Amino acid sequence: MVESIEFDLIICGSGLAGLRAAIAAAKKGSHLKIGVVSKVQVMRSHSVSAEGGTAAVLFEEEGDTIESHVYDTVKGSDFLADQDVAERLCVEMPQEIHQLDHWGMPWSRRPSGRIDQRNFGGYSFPRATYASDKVGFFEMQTLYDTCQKFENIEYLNEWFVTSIIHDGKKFMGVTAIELSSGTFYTIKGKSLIIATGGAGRLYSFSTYALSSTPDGLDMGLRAGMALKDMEFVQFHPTGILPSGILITEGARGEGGYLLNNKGERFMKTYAAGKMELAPRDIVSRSIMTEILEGRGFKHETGVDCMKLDLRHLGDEKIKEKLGGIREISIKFSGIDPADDLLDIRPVCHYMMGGLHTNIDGATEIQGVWAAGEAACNSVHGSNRLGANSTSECIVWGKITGELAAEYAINNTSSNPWPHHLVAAEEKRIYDGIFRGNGDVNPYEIRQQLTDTMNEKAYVYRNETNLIEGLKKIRELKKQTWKHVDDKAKEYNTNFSNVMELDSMFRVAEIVLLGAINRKESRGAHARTDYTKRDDANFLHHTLAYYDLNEPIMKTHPVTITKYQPVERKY
Amino acid sequence: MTQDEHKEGIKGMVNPSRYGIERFAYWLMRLTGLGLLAYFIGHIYETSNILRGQVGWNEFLELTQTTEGHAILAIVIAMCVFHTVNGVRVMLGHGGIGVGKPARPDYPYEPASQNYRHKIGIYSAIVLAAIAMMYGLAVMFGE
Amino acid sequence: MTQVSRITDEQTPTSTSSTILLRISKFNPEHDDSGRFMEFTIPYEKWTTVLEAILDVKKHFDHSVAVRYSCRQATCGSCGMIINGKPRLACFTKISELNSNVVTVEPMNNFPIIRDLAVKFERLFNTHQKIKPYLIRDDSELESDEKEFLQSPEEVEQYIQFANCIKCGLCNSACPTMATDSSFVGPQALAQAYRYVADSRDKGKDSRLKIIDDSHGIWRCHFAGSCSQVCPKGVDPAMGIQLLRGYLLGFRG
Amino acid sequence: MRESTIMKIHYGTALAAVALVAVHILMRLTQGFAESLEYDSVLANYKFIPYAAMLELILILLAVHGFNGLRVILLELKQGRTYEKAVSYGCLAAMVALIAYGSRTIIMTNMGMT
Ligand SMILES: Cc1cc2nc3c(=O)[nH]c(=O)nc-3n(C[C@H](O)[C@H](O)[C@H](O)COP(=O)(O)OP(=O)(O)OC[C@H]3O[C@@H](n4cnc5c(N)ncnc54)[C@H](O)[C@@H]3O)c2cc1C
Ligand code: HEM
Ligand code: SF4
Ligand code: F3S
Ligand code: FES
Repeated sequence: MVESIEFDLIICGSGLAGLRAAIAAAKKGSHLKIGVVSKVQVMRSHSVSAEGGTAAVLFEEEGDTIESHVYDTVKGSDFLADQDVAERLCVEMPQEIHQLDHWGMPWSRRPSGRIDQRNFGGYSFPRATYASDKVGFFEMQTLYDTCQKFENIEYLNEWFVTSIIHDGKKFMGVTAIELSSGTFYTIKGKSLIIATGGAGRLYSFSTYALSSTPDGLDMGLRAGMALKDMEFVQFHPTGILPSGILITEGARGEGGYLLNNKGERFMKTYAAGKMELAPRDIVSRSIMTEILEGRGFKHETGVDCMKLDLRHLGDEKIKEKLGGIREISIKFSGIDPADDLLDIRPVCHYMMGGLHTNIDGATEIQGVWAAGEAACNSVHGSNRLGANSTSECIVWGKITGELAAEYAINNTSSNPWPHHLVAAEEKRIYDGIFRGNGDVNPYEIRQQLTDTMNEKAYVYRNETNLIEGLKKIRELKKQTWKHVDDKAKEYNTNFSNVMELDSMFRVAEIVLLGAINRKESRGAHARTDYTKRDDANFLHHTLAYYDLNEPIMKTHPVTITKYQPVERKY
Repeated sequence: MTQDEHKEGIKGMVNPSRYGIERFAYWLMRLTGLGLLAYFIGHIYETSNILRGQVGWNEFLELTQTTEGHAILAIVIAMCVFHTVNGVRVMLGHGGIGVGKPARPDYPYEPASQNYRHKIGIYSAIVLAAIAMMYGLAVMFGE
Repeated sequence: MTQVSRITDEQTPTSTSSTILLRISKFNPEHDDSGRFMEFTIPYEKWTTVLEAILDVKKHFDHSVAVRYSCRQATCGSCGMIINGKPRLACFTKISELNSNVVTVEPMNNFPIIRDLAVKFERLFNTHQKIKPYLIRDDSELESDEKEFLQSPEEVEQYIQFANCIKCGLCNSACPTMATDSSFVGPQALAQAYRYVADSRDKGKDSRLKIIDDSHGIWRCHFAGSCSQVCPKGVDPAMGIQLLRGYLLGFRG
Repeated sequence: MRESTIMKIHYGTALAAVALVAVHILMRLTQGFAESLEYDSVLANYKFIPYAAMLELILILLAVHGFNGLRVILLELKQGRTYEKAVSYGCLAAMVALIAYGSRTIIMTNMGMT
């Protein structure tokens, strides 16, 4: 018999979205039992790495407007964002900034005592609310600490969720492995919020935490939900070499320059109006064009790169506003940004795509919501603006938290528990993975997979590369990689690593298929063989459903309210 | 219990190396505190011999007026001076005095509480203890 | 620590870089009576971190090494361990800065071992929760989202250092009181108590002081300073603790 | 008692003792170390009421300080309800015993009961 526990509301994932949802739900009623399940210890989620800022309109009296935030977001998205959703984000955000302040967030301040904001790429007003350059870390701390107030939130630290159990229509529970003991559990619940974050570790050069793998997305996919717009992967212009750790856009927001090997601020050729603060897709493409045309540098590891110059900002400003990246560059690259240029290169940074949801974050299964980077409510379209993601996590964390809590209060589960589904899942992971008998080193397969994604589906893409990539991934999948050497139950990270790898195959395939199908260039998806945006044929979202052989690809309309697509110029 | 909790155990408390002089001072403080307590108990017993009259007192005095006795006393003097001076430092520190001001930390992080003021306090406690001990030795053996 | 097994892989890609001997403590309390060290020869570059070296072992030599990690950039607090005798973050310690041909990694002290390098954090989470790590003031003020509470940049400076804590537990592992006292709240939680007390938006000083004024509370800190010396984020818990105690001793208002 | 009260006493006794112990030791030194320890001079000291009172005070201060210090160390060494109770009461008892024993010397000597 499988061990079983029960909550009213299960929150899978404890990043910004998951924790914000937990607080919103906890406030709905102290009798509501909430379980926050996370494969890392709750406060160690990837969100702690977010650096630069959280977008919101705070200074309307100084000329900023919600409308402008909405338009910047839609324009940044290359008109693929659902405009009602973008509007919801911008309207809800200002309160959330104040709410976080009231919960203890150490926002950076103006001398007057009001919350300060900085410039960020693609905005027409400085509206990235920041806390030094550790905004995600401090937001996580604020939310985690606030969660400590509520007695009805329970934390399942280091529980790896493997599947969603439902009766075809309605949510019933999840299955999970408690890592410390290795015990397989079913967790029953009335509602679920999936907040498992992004999947950036599909790429080997990535700013993400090592735990940001697609297992959460894959879980939804296997449960019958669609993945939407997965071909849109954001490459941040400034990942530092050799680690790929992020140098925040805030560095350019505070006035940093990008330089090519002629010593020119080459962004003047590509976006004279915004220079270094053009949206990320544009800056990343500009860097790659410079490199391809021979105006780049070679890092000592042999990788091509470009230089980021912060020296003119001065020691004081760097210490006060960019202390975190100063630490990172000195420690991990041996360069003090006050004295020297940083070696940077576009790096996998964000997944615009995710589980298909509506404007409320509801998925296609009753009782299941998705929020944060794991969800795709289409607020970012084909290219997210910096600082809009933490905002999204917080807003939809709150919305889904409230809705899922209300649902759990008003609904009782009635159907008999589907033991056979649990048994099937147990068989899939224990017979199929744990006791699998492959003889190829799964870690090497993972390396090959992520390298393939890096090479074949990077900033610039084309048909040949994408198809080669797809072939390679399918080849790797066919190899008998499925085996776990470590046979102990306790804290078996070998096991969880292989399960992560298992999910990578399916999701990588969808990224590549989506990219192959989208024969246009839009936002972060830049094809050298189809260099123009093609609204006539591709102004739609991509959906991918699970199928045993090959994902089933569909399309979904874009919601356009006020802003008709126009050419995107900065 | 130690095994389950994987506590470092007494050796963690006792081992004064690995960390800075502050950890060493912590360790000396304990050691001298306990040493002084032991001496203090002995001293109370020692002085109670006065109740045994002149003969008893002198008998006991002879027991302690030896080279070993003087050496022990010298160590006690040193312990007492270190414990006292360091005690004053520790008390100030515990009250939040001289432990530095909070500020946005800059990499590489140098903890402001581990500052020269307290280091000087510790070194002077050690130096004063040594001087006092030598002075005591001079007085006791100088006759 | 009885048995030592050695694995040297000839197939490691030859590179111009140097190598070190990485010794990893292996122990599964459920199955083993005592721990042992496994030794691996690992190539490294000047930027290779100890975490990368361990993951290299996990990839190529021994998949079973149990180790906790996530962000690999010293912000999530997962990877605390004892490296060459001192508590440090594996992802924030470069092999080149250890100046040693042998790198020994062991699980943090004062935390129960789950397996190998992974330790249980329940005690730290509990003590952290105990000191009420959130703003305390009138609920209606806290739950309103109308306007921010004003706070000057100088007021932020008063607590921001302590807010940098990533809950890695290195301080608790280094503290001499923690080495023997299973009930001590520990430097991590005490520094967080100060973080909130020093926040000009907070009004919960008295209730927090009450919580830590206990026979295993703040008084069990003797200003040994080791916590501050190992803290990878410049939190300086020793400072926070003494400033906090200043309130209890009446030195500060 | 609240731990803060106990520890304030710990610091208070230490501070008060600094001055008094200094006087006590300086007496030894000013009188000449060896001479000061002669029976007659010691006895004379004890008979001098202010000095005897000072000795009594030092005795109390240091016993309180020292045994509380011991209690602190023992509390940190091992935990558990019974153990901790035993430590607290044990130290208190030892403190009282030492004070009683020392006071006996002082009072009896002072009253000439040698
Ligand atoms: C380096 C970096 C810097 C960034 N900076 C900014 C910025 O300045 N501004 C901005 O707006 N955005 C920024 N972003 C983007 C933003 O940080 C992320 O989109 C956001 O943090 C995602 O949060 P989340 O709550 O959705 O998920 P995450 O924080 O990624 O959390 C995912 C959670 O799901 C759990 N989980 C996953 N799979 C499972 C499973 N199978 N079982 C159980 N639990 C599971 C994980 O343990 C984790 O708790 C940045 C991103 C990166 C990579
Ligand atoms: C007269 C000057 C003295 C001063 C200023 C002084 C001061 C202090 C202080 C501040 C502490 C607390 C240390 C800490 O918590 O880290 C302490 C501890 C202690 N003291 Fe004293 N003390 C003095 C004399 C003595 C004497 C004479 C004795 C012996 C009877 C003694 C015994 C102890 C003991 C046993 C401890 C506990 C050790 C520890 O916790 O580190 N002290 N003292
Ligand atoms: S205070 Fe420093 S050492 Fe301690 S848990 Fe926080 S970050 Fe880690
Ligand atoms: S090491 Fe421990 S004793 Fe105090 S100063 Fe730090 S908590
Ligand atoms: S892996 Fe996050 S702190 Fe080291």
